[in-house]
This record gives sequence, C-alpha cells and structure tokens, in this order.
Amino acid sequence: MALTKFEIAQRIAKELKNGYYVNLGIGIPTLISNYIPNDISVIMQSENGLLGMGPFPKKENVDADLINAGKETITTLDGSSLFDSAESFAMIRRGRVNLTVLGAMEVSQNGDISNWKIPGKMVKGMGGAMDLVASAKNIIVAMMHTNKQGESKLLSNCTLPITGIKCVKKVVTNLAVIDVVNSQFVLKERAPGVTTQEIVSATEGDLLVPEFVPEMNF
Amino acid sequence: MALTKFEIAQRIAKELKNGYYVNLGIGIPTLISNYIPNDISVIMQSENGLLGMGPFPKKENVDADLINAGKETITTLDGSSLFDSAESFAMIRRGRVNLTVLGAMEVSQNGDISNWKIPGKMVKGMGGAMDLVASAKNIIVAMMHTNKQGESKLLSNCTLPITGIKCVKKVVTNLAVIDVVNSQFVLKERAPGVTTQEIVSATEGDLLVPEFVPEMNF
Amino acid sequence: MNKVFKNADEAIFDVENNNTIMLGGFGLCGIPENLISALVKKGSNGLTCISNNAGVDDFGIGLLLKTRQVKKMISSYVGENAEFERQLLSGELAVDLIPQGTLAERCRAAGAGIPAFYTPAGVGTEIAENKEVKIFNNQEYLLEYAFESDFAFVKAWKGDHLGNLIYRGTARNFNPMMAAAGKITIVEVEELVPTGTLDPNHIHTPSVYVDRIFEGKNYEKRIEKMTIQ
Amino acid sequence: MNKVFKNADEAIFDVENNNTIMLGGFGLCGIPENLISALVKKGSNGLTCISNNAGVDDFGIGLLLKTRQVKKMISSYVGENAEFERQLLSGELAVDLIPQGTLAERCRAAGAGIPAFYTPAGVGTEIAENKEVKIFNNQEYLLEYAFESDFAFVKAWKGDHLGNLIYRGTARNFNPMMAAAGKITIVEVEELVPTGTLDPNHIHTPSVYVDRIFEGKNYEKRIEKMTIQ
Repeated sequence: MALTKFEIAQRIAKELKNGYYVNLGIGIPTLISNYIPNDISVIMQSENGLLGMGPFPKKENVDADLINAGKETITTLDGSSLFDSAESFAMIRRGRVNLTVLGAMEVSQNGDISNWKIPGKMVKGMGGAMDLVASAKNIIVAMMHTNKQGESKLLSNCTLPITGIKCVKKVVTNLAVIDVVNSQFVLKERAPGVTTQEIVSATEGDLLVPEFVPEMNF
Repeated sequence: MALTKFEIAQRIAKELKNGYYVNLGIGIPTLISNYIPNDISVIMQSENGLLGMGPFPKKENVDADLINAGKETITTLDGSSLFDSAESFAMIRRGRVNLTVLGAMEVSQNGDISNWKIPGKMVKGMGGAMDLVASAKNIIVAMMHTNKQGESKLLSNCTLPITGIKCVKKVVTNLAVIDVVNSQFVLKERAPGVTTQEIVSATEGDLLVPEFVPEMNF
Repeated sequence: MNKVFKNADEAIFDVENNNTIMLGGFGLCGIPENLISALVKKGSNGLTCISNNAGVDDFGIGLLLKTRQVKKMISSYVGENAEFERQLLSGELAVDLIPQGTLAERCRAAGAGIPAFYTPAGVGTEIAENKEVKIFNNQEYLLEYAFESDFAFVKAWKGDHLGNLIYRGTARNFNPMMAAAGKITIVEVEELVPTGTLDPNHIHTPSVYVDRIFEGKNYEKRIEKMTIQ
Repeated sequence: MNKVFKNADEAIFDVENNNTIMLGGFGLCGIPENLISALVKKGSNGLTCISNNAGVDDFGIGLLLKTRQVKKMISSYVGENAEFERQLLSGELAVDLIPQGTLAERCRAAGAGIPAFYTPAGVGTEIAENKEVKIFNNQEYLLEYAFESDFAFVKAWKGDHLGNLIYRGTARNFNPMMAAAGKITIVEVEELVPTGTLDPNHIHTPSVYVDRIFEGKNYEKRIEKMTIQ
C-alpha cells in the first residue's frame, strides 16, 4: 500500500535525532512535527525569525506578532529565541540547521530540486526555498512519487525551473525511501506492500536497486 | 599664541551640531567632550559597541563590562544602546556617524591621512582607524602643525604608510584651521596672534591663503 | 535635533513619486500600518517597494496596489491577493523575485555599508542569470548587491524619542535591516517612550539609524492565517 | 543532545595543536577567562588566534603568549604587552593586522555563510596589497574573506542549557559573531540558567550556534585602564 501523506511525514520523523535544529517546509513537511518520537527533543526553526517554534496557540493566546513562515499563528517554547530575517538566514547559510524537509515538484538523480515555478502559471516566488536548498547540509524531500498525470517526479533531469542544484540527499515518497548518491537514485526502503518493480516503473531517473530492499517500518 | 591641545579640542567642539553622532579618537579628540556647548546634545559612539557614551564612573560604579574603545571604564546614559562590533562598524561604514575626529602623524593636501604605523618601529595596529577614515563622511584631524623635529605634518604627499585616502575634510592644529578642498589646503582661521606667514612656513603642502584670514574665536 | 513627528502624514512629507521604499514586515506581521495608510492618502505613485511580501487585497501593501501607486515590487513571495495578480498579468506591475535570505542580506549589506557580497542561494537557477559567479572552497557563489532606497518604513514595538527601537515576537523580521538601510528611515511604534526608559542592553535598533519616529495609532494587526489548537 | 559541560577543561577536550581559535573580547573586556586558562593548562601549541587584541603580559591571551602556545595572532590592535613585542621582534610570533571593522565583518560573514564581501576599509593602503579591488558607485572596495576557524571561545553573561546567550555591556563586542562563526563554538557564562528563564526577545545569540556551554568560575574581569570621575 502506498503511504498517505501522514505516513510519509511519520517515516521522515524517524530521521530526526535528539537536539536537531529542523526547518520544515509547507505541506507534508509540516505534518512531521506530529510524529516526533517522545524520547527526543528537536527544535523547529521558522525562517521568519524564530527558533523553538511551539504548537498553535489556544484561542485566547493568539498573538498577531507570533507567526511562522507559513503565516500561521504559533507559540514560543522554553528556550525559544527571536531574531531578524538576516540572522535567520545567516544560521541557515552557515549550515547550523541540521535538517531541512521540503516538498518538491521534481527531483533529479543528481540531487537537483524544482519546487518554485511552473512556466505559464502565476509565479508566487521562491520565498526562502532557494536559500535553504543552497545551504542546508541535509535536505530531505517529501513528495508523491508521481504527479497527477501519473508521471514520475524522480527524473534524470528536472524539466521545471530549478530551485537548487545537487542538494537533495534523500527523498521519501508514498512508494519508497530513496537516497541520492553519486548522481544516482538508490532505493533504500519500500512502502509496505509496494514491490520493487512498482517503484522502478514509477521512477524515470536511474535507480539503483540493491538485492534486498526492506520494507519501511515506523 | 599657538593653541594648547585643550584649545584645539575646544575649537573642534564648535563643529558639533545638535543631534550629531560623533566618534572621537584617542588623544586630543577625547578632550573635545569637555567643551560641548550646553545648548546642544551630541551622542558619542565608541566602536567597541556603545552609542551614548557617558562620563567616567564614580569609583563605586566602576564596571569592568563597560569600557570605551580606549579601554577606559565609562558609563552609559539615558538613550544609550549596546551592540556588537559588527553592528558598530556597520553604522560607521553606513555613514551614520556624523563626525569622526582623529589624531594624525601626517595629512596630505588631497586628504590622505597617516596615523597608524612608523616603519622601523613596533606596529601596534590600526584598530578601527582604517574603517573610520574609509567610511566617515566628515573627518576632522586634530594634531600639532609640526612634529617634534619642527617638520610640517601638512604635506603635499604623506611619507608614512597611509591609513586612508582622500578622507580628511578639515585639520585643526595648534596654529590654524585648514580645510582640504580640491586637493589643496585652504587656510580658514589663524590661532590668536599667529600670523599667516607663520602658518605658511609651517605648511609643506600647497596652502591657499585667502585675502582675509580671521582669527579663531572660541 | 528632534526626531519625533506627530503622525505618519507629517513623517512622510518628502516622499516623492517614483521613490524606492523599503517596507518591513513578513506577511502582515510587523508591517508599518500607519505609514502605508498615509502613503495611500498622499497618493505618491510610480513607487518601487522592497518588501518580503505584497500584502493582501485590502491590507498592507495591497492597499497601495489597489490605488496603483506601485510600479515595481521587489519581494521573495507575492500574490496572496487578486489585484496583484491582475496587475502583474496585465503588465501594469513589475516584480523582482529574490530569494528571501538574499533579500534580507541585501538589506543588511545596505545598512552595513557593504556594497556587495557572495551567497550560494540561487546558484544554477534562473536567478543566477547575468550575475557574477565566483568560486570559494570549490563551491559556486553569486555576487549580490546592497539595495538602494530612498526611504525605509519600519514598524517597531517600542521606541524612545532618540530612536532606539525594540521589536516584539516575529514582527521583527525585516524591520531592523531596513531601519539600518534606509537613506531616510521613518519608524512607527506602538509605544513611544521617554528616552532612558529602554534598557540599553535590549535595544534591537540603535538610535543612530532612525531619522523620524512617531507613535502609530489604531493598529489592526490583522492575522493572515488564524491557527489554533 | 546535552551541550552542558562541567568546566573549561572538559569543554576543550578536542582542541589540538595548530588549531585556529577565535577568542571573543575587546581589550580585557568580555574575554573567555576560563577557556584561556584551560588552554594554558592543556598546553596545545602552534595556535592561530583570531582576537581583536592580544591581552596583557599576565592576563588574557598574554597567558598563552607567555607559554609560547601561539604561532600567529590575527588582530586589529596588539602589543599592550612586552612578551608579545619580544616574540614578534624575534620572529617567534607572526601577526596579521586587520582593520577592526573588517575583522568584525569577516567573523560575521563566517557566521552567516557569506564567503566574501566588499569593504572600503584599507583602500589605497598597504593592507590592500594583493587584494581584489572592485568599483561600486565610483568608489573602490576591497574583497575580504570570511575567517575559518576550528573553535570559537566565547564569553557571555547568561546562558541557558540549550545555549541561548545574553551578553552584558560592552563585553558583547566580538563574542556574538565569533559564536556564530566557530566550527565548534564553546561558551563560558557567568551564570548558567535553566532553559526557559531567558526572554526569547532578549537573546543575543540563539542556541543554534552553540555547541558547548559551561558556567565559568573565579572571574577576575580585570580592568585595563581604571578611569573614574
């Protein structure tokens, strides 16, 4: 069975380590915060100027001066810090954010990512995505394996305008966990019940398939 | 009568305007704060991270965490702000400090200044002087007109290693107030009782002498 | 020198058509509400606005779009409003999209007297076109320039009469860098306090950067996406 | 992940000979006293120290000079001590003199992932030798590079267990940029407080930059020039 977007988030949550500083993009990545193991503590960075992003506020505590990068009202936590946007991207470019999880329209086998622009459609902008993918040391993409037309989103080359080059380290889709190694996709795990062949068919780029590919566990 | 260093400071104090942010170098410039007119308020910047430098503390209020760029213990004032060294030089390079007063070994007629290094002698470093002279919009040099050997310190070209080029706007010495205009010294004021001829003799660089040169008043 | 103005109308007396204005804020958080309203009232047009976002249809910079005062937006993320999209598609409005970190750093550079710097953001993408590329430690970087602007419109939480500022929460965002960058920096604060009441160690923007300050009124502080537990 | 260490000795366990270390402080104000003492005790040598000043004969970095652990100083102003001068003249010690603002900005760039930037400081002087010059707005600027360092030794006033820091007075100086710049950042604080006790809006250095933190002891906080009314 292909994973739901919640299960994709749940699988990625296993990549978190205690003490990690993490930046989660909009969409599936945001869901990850619901699956953080109880025995570890991670600190969420919101690029509009907050480390230690807490949960949504109770209605009576809503504060217009406290939002996240998705413009949602949020809260601070013990140990939070507030800063300006230059400082926020300073720590991102410096490589101090341990993990960045982003959605994508396409990922190529050399780790390029496209997620900001579709030619012919209204372009809203890259926001902080170009800075994040250019600087984060550890980037995981969370996305569906194929698009709505059933075409692979894991490609030999991106067809859409690029957000960043050679930056994606790992892709978690509804079908598989795939690493990007030496300009090649490497199949690491299958979604429960999904066959290697199904994944191969759904992957346009070069996919290295080891002899034994375990099923994911959560 | 040639001015004392206190009178040089007193004369420069007349250049201050209400609301000015001012950086005063070590030596004669430091004395200027004793002569600020009562009807204006100026804010002293200390490049180690303070705007609004106050007077020396009373003995019981000495605080090792509050020093100026000369490493002297000082105080803060109402309206002071503290910041790091990057921010301190950001505001200097940005041109937000209205006036910088420095000592010098030599000034040339195109506004070059030498004040950090004497070849063959132990070099202690330029500290913040090179940043200040490269960025301040309004630089006044406070110095003696001649050195201990009686040689002019106002030269056609500096002989000592340069601290900054084309930056000095005005020189106040024990003999005169001299502006730097179009790569020429222009005599603006004489010290009380000092003749134009004395000033001309003591100035090696090209000195434009207007028909009437007033005596300074304080 | 008195920096204190009575209100936004008086503080923007010398804004002219075709000026470039930086406006603080992220989404609708920390935006200079009073200054935007005054600018709508004043009617200056042909403006270039440097701001991370472009507001919504009836709030923030959206108000200046509705009155067609804006010629160009320099932003990282736009289009949360229909009028913006209409003007963009019809060619009435130009947009420069810039990676958010680069946008922030170009403001910071302007405020720090740094004319240009290198950043990895955008390497290999279309925003690298016509930009100087330089290699440091075997990695490519793009040369990016400090922004130039005629005015910075800044919103802070508290400010004193001298211009020292403290921001609150994530309303800080682009405000401090823009405060430092503006050729003329105009600040509205929720609370104008006597000089000497703010702790020097807690100041976010030192007074040296601030040219004009006033206490704003009728803050709406609209919330773009209300999310609760 | 626990960042809290018992003391300076344990916090510098992996410093090696020939490492490059940034040390916060201006004069003797805001220097990492405990870390310097531990480094003297550990005896690592061949060190390159990036620090605005070099201490005095019997305090600050002067202690590391006395034991001949320093190979090179990168500073803006040095020589307040006789041993420094002796080693420099004898060729035992190398010194790189850098304008103070450039020194600060090269730390800041390192902490901000900016590999290089342009600055006007030093144009036309001997420090411009062998540096790339570029013209912006008809003015010359020098290309300056981010510092690389193995460790940053930082002194703060208060810090929490997560590594959020608040500095005090002018003891802030170079500490925040170095905290951000260090490959491994080790912080000593006068008071280590429980996480959650510092106001998020007052943090000077966010925890993300801090790898190790400990509460220092026996602070001498020596005053270089006592001046009183």
